[in-house]
Amino acid sequence: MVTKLDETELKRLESQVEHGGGGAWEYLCLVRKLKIRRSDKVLKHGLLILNDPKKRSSIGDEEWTLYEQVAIAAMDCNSLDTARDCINVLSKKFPESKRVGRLEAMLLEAKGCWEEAENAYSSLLEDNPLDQVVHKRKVAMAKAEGDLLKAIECLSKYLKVFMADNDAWRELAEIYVSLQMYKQAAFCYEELILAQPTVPVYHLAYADVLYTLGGLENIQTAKKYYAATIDFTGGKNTRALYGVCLCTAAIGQLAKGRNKDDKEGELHTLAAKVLEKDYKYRAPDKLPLLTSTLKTLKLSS
Amino acid sequence: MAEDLVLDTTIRDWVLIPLSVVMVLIGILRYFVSKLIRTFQNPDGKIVKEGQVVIRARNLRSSADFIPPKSFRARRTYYSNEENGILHVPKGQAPNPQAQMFSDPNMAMDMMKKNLSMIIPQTLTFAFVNFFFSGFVAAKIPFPLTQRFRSMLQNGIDLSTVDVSYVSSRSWYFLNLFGLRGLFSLILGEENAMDDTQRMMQMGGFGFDPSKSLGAEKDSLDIVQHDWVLPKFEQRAEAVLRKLAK
Amino acid sequence: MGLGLTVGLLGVLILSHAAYSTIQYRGLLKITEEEFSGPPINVVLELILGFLLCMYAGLTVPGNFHSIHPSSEENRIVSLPENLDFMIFNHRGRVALSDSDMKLKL
Amino acid sequence: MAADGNSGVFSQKLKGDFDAQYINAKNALNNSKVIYYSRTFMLIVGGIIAGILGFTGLTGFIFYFLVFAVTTVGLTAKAKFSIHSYFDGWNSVLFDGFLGGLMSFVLFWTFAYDSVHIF
Repeated sequence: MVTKLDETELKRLESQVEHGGGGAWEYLCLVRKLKIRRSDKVLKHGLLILNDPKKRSSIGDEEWTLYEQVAIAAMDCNSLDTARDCINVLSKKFPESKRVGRLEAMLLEAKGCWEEAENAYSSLLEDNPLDQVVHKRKVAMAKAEGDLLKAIECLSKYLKVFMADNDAWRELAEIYVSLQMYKQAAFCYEELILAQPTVPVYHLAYADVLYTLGGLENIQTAKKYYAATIDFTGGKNTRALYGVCLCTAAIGQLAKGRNKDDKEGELHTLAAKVLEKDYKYRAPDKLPLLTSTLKTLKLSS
Repeated sequence: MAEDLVLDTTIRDWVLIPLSVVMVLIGILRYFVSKLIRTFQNPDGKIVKEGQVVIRARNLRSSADFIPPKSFRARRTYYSNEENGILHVPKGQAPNPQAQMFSDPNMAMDMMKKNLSMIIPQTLTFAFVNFFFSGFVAAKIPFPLTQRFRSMLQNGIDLSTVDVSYVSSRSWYFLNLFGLRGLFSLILGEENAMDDTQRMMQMGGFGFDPSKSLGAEKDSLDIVQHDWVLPKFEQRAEAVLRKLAK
Repeated sequence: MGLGLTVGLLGVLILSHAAYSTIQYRGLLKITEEEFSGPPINVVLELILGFLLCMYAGLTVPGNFHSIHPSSEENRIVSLPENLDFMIFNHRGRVALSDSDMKLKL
Repeated sequence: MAADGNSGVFSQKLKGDFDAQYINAKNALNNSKVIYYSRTFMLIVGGIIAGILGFTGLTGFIFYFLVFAVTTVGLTAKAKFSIHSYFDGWNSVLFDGFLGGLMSFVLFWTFAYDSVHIF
């Protein structure tokens, strides 16, 4: 979970490192801790540390973690030679290590040798059939090949065993969304909400999926989840504010002619007000756009 | 305080202080040794799966109110229906943990290690203390105590005329054993907070039986009352936004 | 952190010095055969100073409190971590990023 | 890895209708740990001081309460006097570690007292 605090810290360190200040190692640690994908920067600054013997020895045993991090970043940046070098260093230090074996297989994957990578992963799984990372890599490989159905199949199989793995549920939800299978995606998001009920992002994603599914009941539910997002973010999430407005408009349309008596509440007018205020403060030139949008939704006062 | 004992200062320099320092050092040493012999074994696939099922079911139970009623009911059926719910354990199939323990040498080995890592240092320390520091009146508790505490505080010296608040060196060892926990948690971090009594409890509960926890989880899931909280969030959000809009 | 620890260490040192000087003082009393009525004033001052230093250390070293409200500014979750376990390399960066000129020196 | 993701944020519900509190359990745990460390350290130091000053009997226990209270005030000041944004009630700030701290206090009190006074 990346919180506002983490984000500010990351931005501060990033600009400091980019402008030649120190703190590269702290930056790399933070990136690793937050699991952020900044491969180009990790590659650049990680190599600067690894190539400087003095800096390298100052981080002690963490050196090997850094080699791994840089290797993966290098694969992500398509500098396969660098990745190769890093893995060589690691396998010299840790021969027979499963973790290095995983890196080797990932390198094959980055090269695009799908079959060889597949074989490598399979042999790793034979040694340890409960290796979660390898299972996940297989899913990712299916995804990289473009075979999303196979990815779903693999992932479902994985989730049958490791059913408390939130990352996997999230991945499955995202794949389903990309295939427009919203009902299934909704199930995955429900699972995530159950596991971490105070994370607003899951509420938001669930609401999005429900809104997309359509239908009066779903949209009413979606509005509730947008409301939950607003509550958990202290009203700072613009998407949730828009969501409430859109839902109200959609409910108004769908419920036309039907029972008018259920009370509307004033959530949407409040949301519109907050949106206007926010735009006035942060992007005054976009304000006319917002007011016209709200007008078409018949929400503007 | 009329009958104050006069104690030699060398007792302080050669018993009280060394004994306390030795206790602290042994505590630290034990921490690192137990860290070294801790093993990471690959658990059995079935146990992993059942553990994960329990976690997921627990999540469902604790935050059931966050998902719509329909989704909750579907999930509950999935977990706990009588035919093929994943929490449902068919009768008679539950493995006997004792038998399992004997069939799996690793488990017994692990238990032995745990046992040994606790008992051996304990015995060694005690023998060490007994050998070097036995038979002294080493300390005095700065507050009065009743006669009942005599056997606790003056273990190792048989003098019934000495005031109860005087402490023998062996009893000082025991006091240290229990009282230094706070200091250890400061210098070793919270991992050490698990003290001996807890470890003993854990030992009693070895042979963790997943099917039992599955059954327990099923029972508590069956009685969960679902009360969807999301409608309340509309009001909460209104309150939040009203504050912002001001 | 470093500052807090140093201060705490200093505090503990001062306390042990206070203990040592009290021991000396008691030895002196024993020779002059007077009753102990209380530690000398400089020991008391030392103790107060040591206590204050330790208090500073004890309050700063263990770390800061974090807000427990999910909506507070520091806890507000702005994004999820990238799902790096499922990272794929078959992306457009493959074409866009030229092979970087930096190499690992061996 | 799966378990990692789980230990993150749980919610705790206090059964109240509208004011139900949802808290970030990870941070709450961190806060109570901070309290525990501060308190243990302060009580150990307090024990040493009580021993050096030569307190016996009731005076020592009164001193214990005093140190406990001073630490509590210090912690409250550290929380900028807004307890409710860091803890779910006054309980943990006021009483956590009362007995465990007593153990440490008495041990160090005895130790310092013995080293300084009885020989």
